[in-house]
Amino acid sequence: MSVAPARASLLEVEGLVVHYDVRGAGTVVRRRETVHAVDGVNFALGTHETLGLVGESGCGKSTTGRSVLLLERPTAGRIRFEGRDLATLGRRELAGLRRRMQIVFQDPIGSLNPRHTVGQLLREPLRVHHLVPKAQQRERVQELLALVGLPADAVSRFPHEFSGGQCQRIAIARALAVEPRFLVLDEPVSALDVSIQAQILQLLTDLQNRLGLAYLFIAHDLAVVGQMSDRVAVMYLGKIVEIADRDSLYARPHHPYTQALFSAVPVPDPTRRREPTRASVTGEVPSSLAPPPGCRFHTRCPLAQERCRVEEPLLESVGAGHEVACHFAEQAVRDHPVGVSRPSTSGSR
Amino acid sequence: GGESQPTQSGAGTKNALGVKLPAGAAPAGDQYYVQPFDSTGASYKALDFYESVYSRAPLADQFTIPLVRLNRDYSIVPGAATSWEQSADLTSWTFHLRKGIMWSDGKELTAADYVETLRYSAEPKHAWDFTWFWSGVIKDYKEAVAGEVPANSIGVKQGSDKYTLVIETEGPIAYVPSACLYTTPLSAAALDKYGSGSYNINPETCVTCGPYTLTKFDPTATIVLGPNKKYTGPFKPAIDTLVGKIYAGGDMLPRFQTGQIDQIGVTPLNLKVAAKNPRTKDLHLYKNPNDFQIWYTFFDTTKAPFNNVKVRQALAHCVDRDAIIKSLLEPLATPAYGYLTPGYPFAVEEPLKPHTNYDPQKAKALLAEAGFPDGRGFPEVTFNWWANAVSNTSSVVQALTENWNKTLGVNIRLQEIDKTTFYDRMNKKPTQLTMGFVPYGMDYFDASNMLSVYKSGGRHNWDNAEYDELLAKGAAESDTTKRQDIYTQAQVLLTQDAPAVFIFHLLYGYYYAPYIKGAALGKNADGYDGIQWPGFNSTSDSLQQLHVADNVDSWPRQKPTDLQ
Amino acid sequence: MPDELNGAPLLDVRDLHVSFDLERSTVYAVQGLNLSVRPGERVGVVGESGSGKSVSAQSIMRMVPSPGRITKGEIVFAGEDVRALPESRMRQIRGARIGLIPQSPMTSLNPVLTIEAHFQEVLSAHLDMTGQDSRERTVELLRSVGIPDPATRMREYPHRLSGGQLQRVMIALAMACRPRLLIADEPTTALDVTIQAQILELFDDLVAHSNLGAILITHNLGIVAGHCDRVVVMYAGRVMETAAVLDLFARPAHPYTLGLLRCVPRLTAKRSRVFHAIPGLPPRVTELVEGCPFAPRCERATDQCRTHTPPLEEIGTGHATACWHPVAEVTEVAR
Amino acid sequence: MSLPQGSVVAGRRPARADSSFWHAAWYRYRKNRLALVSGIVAVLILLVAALAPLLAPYGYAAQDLNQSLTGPSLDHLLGTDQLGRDILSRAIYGAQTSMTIAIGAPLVGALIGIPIGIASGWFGGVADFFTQRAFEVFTMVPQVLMALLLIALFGSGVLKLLLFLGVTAWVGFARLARAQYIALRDRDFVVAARALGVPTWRIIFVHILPSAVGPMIVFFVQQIPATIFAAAGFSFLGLGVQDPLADWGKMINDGQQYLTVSLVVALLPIICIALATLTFSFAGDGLRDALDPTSR
Amino acid sequence: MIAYLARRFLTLLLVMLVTTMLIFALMHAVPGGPFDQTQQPLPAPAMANIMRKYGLDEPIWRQYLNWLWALLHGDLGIPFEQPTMTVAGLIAKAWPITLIVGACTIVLSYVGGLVMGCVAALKHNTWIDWVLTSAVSTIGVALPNYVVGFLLISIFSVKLGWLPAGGWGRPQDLILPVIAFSLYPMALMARFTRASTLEVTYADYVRMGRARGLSERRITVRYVLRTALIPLITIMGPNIPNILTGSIFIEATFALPGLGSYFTTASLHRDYPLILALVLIVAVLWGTCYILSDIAYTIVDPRVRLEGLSR
Ligand SMILES: Nc1ncnc2c1ncn2[C@@H]1O[C@H](COP(=O)(O)OP(=O)(O)OP(=O)(O)O)[C@@H](O)[C@H]1O
Ligand SMILES: Nc1ncnc2c1ncn2[C@@H]1O[C@H](COP(=O)(O)OP(=O)(O)OP(=O)(O)O)[C@@H](O)[C@H]1O
Ligand SMILES: [Mg+2]
Ligand SMILES: [Mg+2]
Repeated sequence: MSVAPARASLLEVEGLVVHYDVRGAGTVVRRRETVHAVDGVNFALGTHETLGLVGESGCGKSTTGRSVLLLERPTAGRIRFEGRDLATLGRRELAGLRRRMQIVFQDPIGSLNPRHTVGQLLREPLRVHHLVPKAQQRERVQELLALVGLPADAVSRFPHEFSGGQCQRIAIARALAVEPRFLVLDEPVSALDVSIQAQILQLLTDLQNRLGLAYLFIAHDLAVVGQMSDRVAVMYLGKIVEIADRDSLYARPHHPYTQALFSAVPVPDPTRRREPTRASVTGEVPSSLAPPPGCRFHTRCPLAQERCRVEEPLLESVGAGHEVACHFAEQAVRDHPVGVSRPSTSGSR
Repeated sequence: GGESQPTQSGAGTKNALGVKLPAGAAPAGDQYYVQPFDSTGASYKALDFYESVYSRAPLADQFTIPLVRLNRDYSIVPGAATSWEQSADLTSWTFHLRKGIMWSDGKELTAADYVETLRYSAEPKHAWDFTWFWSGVIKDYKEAVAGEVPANSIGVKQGSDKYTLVIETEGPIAYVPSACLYTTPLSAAALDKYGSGSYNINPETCVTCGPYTLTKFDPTATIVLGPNKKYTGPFKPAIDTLVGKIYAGGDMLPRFQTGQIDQIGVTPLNLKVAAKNPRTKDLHLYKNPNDFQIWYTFFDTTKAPFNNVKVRQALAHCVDRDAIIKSLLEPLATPAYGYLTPGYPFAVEEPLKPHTNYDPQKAKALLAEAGFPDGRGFPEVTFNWWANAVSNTSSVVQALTENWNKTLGVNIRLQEIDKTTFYDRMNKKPTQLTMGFVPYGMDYFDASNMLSVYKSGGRHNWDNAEYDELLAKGAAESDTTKRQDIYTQAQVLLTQDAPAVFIFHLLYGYYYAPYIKGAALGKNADGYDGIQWPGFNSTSDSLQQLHVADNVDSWPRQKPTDLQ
Repeated sequence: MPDELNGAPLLDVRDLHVSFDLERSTVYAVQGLNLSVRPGERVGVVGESGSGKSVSAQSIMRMVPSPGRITKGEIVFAGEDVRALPESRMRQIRGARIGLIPQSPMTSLNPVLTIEAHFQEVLSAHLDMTGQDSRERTVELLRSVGIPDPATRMREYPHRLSGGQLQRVMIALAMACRPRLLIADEPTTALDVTIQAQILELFDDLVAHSNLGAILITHNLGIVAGHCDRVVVMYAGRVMETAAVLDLFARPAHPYTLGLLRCVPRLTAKRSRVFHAIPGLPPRVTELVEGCPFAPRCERATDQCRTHTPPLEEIGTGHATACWHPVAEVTEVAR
Repeated sequence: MSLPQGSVVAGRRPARADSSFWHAAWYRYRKNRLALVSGIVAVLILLVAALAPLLAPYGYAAQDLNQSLTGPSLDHLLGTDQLGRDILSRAIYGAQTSMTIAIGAPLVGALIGIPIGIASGWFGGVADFFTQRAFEVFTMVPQVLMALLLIALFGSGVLKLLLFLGVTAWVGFARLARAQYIALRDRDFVVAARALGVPTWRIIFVHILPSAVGPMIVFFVQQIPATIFAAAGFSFLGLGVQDPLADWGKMINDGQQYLTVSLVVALLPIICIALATLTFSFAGDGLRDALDPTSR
Repeated sequence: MIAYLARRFLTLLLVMLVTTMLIFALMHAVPGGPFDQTQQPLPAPAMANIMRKYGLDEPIWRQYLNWLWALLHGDLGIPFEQPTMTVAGLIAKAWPITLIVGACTIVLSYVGGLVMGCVAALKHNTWIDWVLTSAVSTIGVALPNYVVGFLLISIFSVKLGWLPAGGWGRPQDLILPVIAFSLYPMALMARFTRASTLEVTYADYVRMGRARGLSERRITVRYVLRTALIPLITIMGPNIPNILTGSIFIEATFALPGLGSYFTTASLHRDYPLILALVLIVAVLWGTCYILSDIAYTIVDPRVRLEGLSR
């Protein structure tokens, strides 16, 4: 599959920074500290396109997703949606905007109000945006339920009466109720079982095909992301370390961290047991309270040099639509070509 | 703690004051007397009348001797003064003091002590709280209080020698000797040394010329007076130690029943409870009128509907005193038809009854005459009261109100308020209460005292020239029968015009632990028993007539920790 | 490891039934589990959420929470009949002879005790080890699971450690008394892939070096493929299939196993945007039904499947399945 | 395209067309036998309170001084008090007064406190700082002093007492509401509502309130006996319910000393309060559970 | 720590300043003054003398400033109720009594309630649970402490003669008041303990503790109780100032010369200096308890940081 030609951008994010002020650790003595949740993120997304966002837990994926919808106030940066800078919008315009961009959360049950029935949950967006006259709301709710493959009698039940997969369907139905053009999918399947996961992913794919939605697809399962995305961005500690078209990235991951991610994915094939490789990283993710200077990955990077400790690498193009932030990207690919859909092994056997 | 049950008798032995204990008395070590005091609503600032009257702590007025004292029949008997006479022009009184009464600091009690004390009382800086008592009595006293003349120019002087005291009066005033019950002097020397009378609340600086001296002063818990071993005076008691237990409220009865206190003033409810207890059920109940307290309902006679005398009379005739007393107060009250309790000087009862007897028909008729037939058109009136357990006020006012409302069809609503607010609003000029339930007790044993409450410009706003005139006449009259006549007229007038409805005269009920014995508890001329007003202190002779007997039976007397 | 077992399995579970008596219904969480573990063997238990994996593990330690109870079956651990043991003996087994690594390390440590205190507790309870001894052993254990600077880190409270570190602590804690059987109940679900890989490597090392028997509960087939010797596939409280790992992936016999394998997204697969899913949902296990529990979702189901419960039957060496119509060939598995 | 049809999770009850949160809550409440019985008794108490004039054999003030403190008889089923008033009637009228205050005052407190607490919990920042200081100021002002002033200014009566106790009870509600909203405001379902563009007021009241209301109900129920005794405490100081109106707390005050004289006078109001406390707290617990769809 | 304490202290000061101003205005607005007499109102000149003597003739703001100034010099004034003592002296004398009774009450009621709540939770859904939670805690809540006090005295003092009917100074004087005072907090404590214990009984880490073969006793004490304590600190902590300032009912009934009564009587007597001092006491106690329970919280629950995350 080739890279889709660059379409008119639906969403552009430039230099997004989100910091949280927290009171520092320590039982009684504390200083004010700052969590560098997102630290300068750029990407763009067109209609009918999916951008996958991967990275370890806590690297700022959700924060990115939320701030794109202005659910978190960005500390800095510009977000343009349909060509308009969100920061300039008034309250009313913002409310209108919510009709066109929606989010599906990681925790399917937690994102549904436990005290509301499914009927109430799905009517809520209709009511808030006056989308459908009252008389037809019930009908529309049924439509939505059918759309995500839920039975009609679900309306009178509460979220906890459903399984995780069903809750995720409800959440998706609710997001779709406002007929958005853009959906942030914040780890929509991480909490689900493989068999259910496939159902949801299929649903999302079908919906995109039918409705032409754009997705910001957040996950950390590279296999899933590989199936869903047109482009993929890899985040580490609040920064995008690599962003590329899906095939390019999967064929030739440049950043040592991306490589580590690939080699850590368990392969459901006992015949292909992985030998411990140099690319499997050790150590823990540093705290986002005090990100390391220079390259943020240098504390765990097998290639780290003195330069990495002091100089922060910037995203640089290494090929068509493929950008990496690593001083030794070339060397990394040369030494350790870990890509998974290399031409030699790609395709089914 | 622990129970002490003396086995041997103390008869014939001497106590710490050197008094030979009478037959049947307990040993000297048990000659103490524990009295309870409720400190709620009180402020304990002094132990001396002339330091403060309303903020006197329990067991006050034991350190000095007034000019005159009262016996249990309320008769004036010599105190520090052995005799007294009015001057020929009736403008002054002369008192002759006993010789040889010594202060504990070694000085002798003389006229100077009285003079300095009274001058001190008039001093504006001292801000004594009882100045009204001598105002208009002692010459120039009022002016001194207002700061118009120096305090030492008031009409109290040493007479021909240091044992003679002269009190010059504003005019001819007959009752000065009675009033002189309130002459418990401070020591002139101590006053000079300490600048105020509070030297007496410190055991170290206490100067006394009475049989007791201060051993402990803790106004939040206990006050103890021990024997004044230097006492040279004539009034030596068998009980040489007094303990005042101070309680911030709470039920006194269990304290009495468990032997923590030797005496208790009972409420009507206490009696009912005590009757169920094997220890107290057969105990003799002592009763006396003490300060002759009258409980009455007053009206704001300047405002409708109570500016109409017929309305007031209607209410007055609609009080079933007998029923109220029988079920709520018995035996601690007698029905009141007038201001003065029978037994109080010049009190009458029969002439008043026709004007205020229980007669619902008449009451209804009067109300109709007043323009409110069956209560129609009668405005809603608030009847204010404050709670008092001794007079069972909450029940009494409810009984009154219900009867008025039911019989007369009027609309009287009860409102309880706290005592301070109550009096603040009642005493405002003009008063802020249309109707309220209050007591009044005497300050001194003469009709002029109690009756003056209804003088124009007095406590209430009932202004009646005729009444004022009668009182003025009565005060100046020294002939007893004539005075009686005048005061009878005044009482009839007061009851008839009904600025107040008089409900009951309070009788104070006391239990004494069975080992408290002595003549002081016996019946007086009026048939009342128990320690009579003014109580167990230097202004009364009951002091010498009480002792602790050894027949403690099974009573669990607990010696206070302070004495152990 | 001294082998007083004489070749018998370390753990042998036969026909285990566990049910929960709720107010208005009964949950038949485990309906005839057969499982055996030999020393040095890693047995993977897979199955969807709710298929009875955790309850099985709890039964082995005799820790089924009330109102659950073991209604039938036999659990023999190191020659002892677990169901018949007195509680005091059971306490000696738990923690000392069977170690448990739970799913969520964050909620599985007492938040008000330091890491060290947790170790102290177990060491003194089972090995009578106190004071300096216990401290040294704790340091040693923590070092062995790769906690840097263990002597200071052990004074920390659980919330001060990252998820990966906590899971290492949990492993060290499970290993503290040198157990013979290690049960890991979804030990990495809460963790990142990179950390997950580290933890699983650690797990492999431990089993290899200490000749432990291990049960690895998961629903990630990738993990099973990489870290187990044998697999038990559970569905609705029953064993659907059990086989050596290579066997199972090469020749899945049960349609459910097959379906499960097809569901797993593969990193190496081309982007097809078609997701294989097993249609429908797992059944509620609130009633005992005759017939194969997978039948309603199975495209191969026949009437026989719906009315008669298939027994678990050997179809090859160490390969058994409970299916009337086992899958014969492997063409369908997409690799 | 084939969307997999999820089979319905086997429900605990047959689905009704479109039952709401409240329907479901009522259903769950009915299932809780203890709560149901308590609820019925609680309603009975309230009914007795409301219908006191119809139920009581005598008026609350009707007295007969000649029948003071009689034991139970046919005329007076539970006997009479000191003023010869029928105790049963007074207990019945007492229900009216006590329930009015005990429910009214927390209600007023809740109406004042909950919005303030919500505001400070939801908005935080400066508003929160000042409301918290306000809580503190309020806890430090002696109640008696306030009561004295208010009664001097406005007089006393059931309604005024109710208002006064309510006004002083707001702090508890505000604290509780604040804590609840702080705990809930960052939950995913709230963020989800924001993402949908749900207006703030609707998030606060429609989305969060149902989750926050449980502890408030329990607190409310706890306030019932507390309020009765607070009112009784004021009666002790003469600042409470005015005679001759009957009120349980006041009846306890008046009756406690009669324990040895007339057991009924002392015990009846205590029994009434205990019963009310018990039933209301069970009913409250049941209500809290019923309002939580996830509870079993 | 220092910074935290300083901040708390400063806000406390602010609150105290506002509160005392408010109190000043309030108490002067209440009708009646400290020196009003009941029998007869004092004549104006006499009253004027008294007001001048106590500085009550000055405008209120002046009086406030005077008071504040004196306070800064450590002078709380003279209580009108006990003019022979200083306010500070009165408090120094009365408060220890209240504190002792309060401390015993806290120990008895908290420990008793804790045990009861725990037992109830551990015997969840048995008759023991029912008796402990419903019966005992309802009685505790439905019986006001003055009724309890009256009952205790009637039985143990008057009837049986075992214990004193009030008083202060001997150890046995403590028994009845503490019991009477404890009942209500004990009932509350039992309720809360039960609830929070039940909550943690089923927590993951408790199950894990069992899975490590720890004894039930250890589980109960170190796992269940320790964590169950955490919510209790926030719930029962704020109750401590109430208990440590005593109760007029308990003190009156048991003749304890403590501080509790003054909270009521000072208002009833318009004892301005005392009212203000008591308000200060409450404020300081409150502030201290708040800080202490915050700190206790961080000690018992190492996860907690003071003031948490701010957003
Ligand atoms: N409200 C907040 N206050 C303070 N810190 C926060 C807040 N929300 C997130 N963070 C921190 O910001 C960082 C990024 O968080 P984020 O939730 O975006 O990560 P994530 O990549 O989505 O992780 P996960 O995969 O676990 O969902 C983390 O370190 C997190 O602790
Ligand atoms: N305490 C309990 N009370 C009632 N039912 C329970 C209880 N614990 C487990 N169950 C039920 O037993 C069945 C098996 O649960 P179990 O926890 O073993 O599933 P699992 O396979 O471990 O799932 P997961 O992958 O979600 O952990 C489920 O249907 C569950 O609802
Ligand atoms: Mg996230
Ligand atoms: Mg599980």
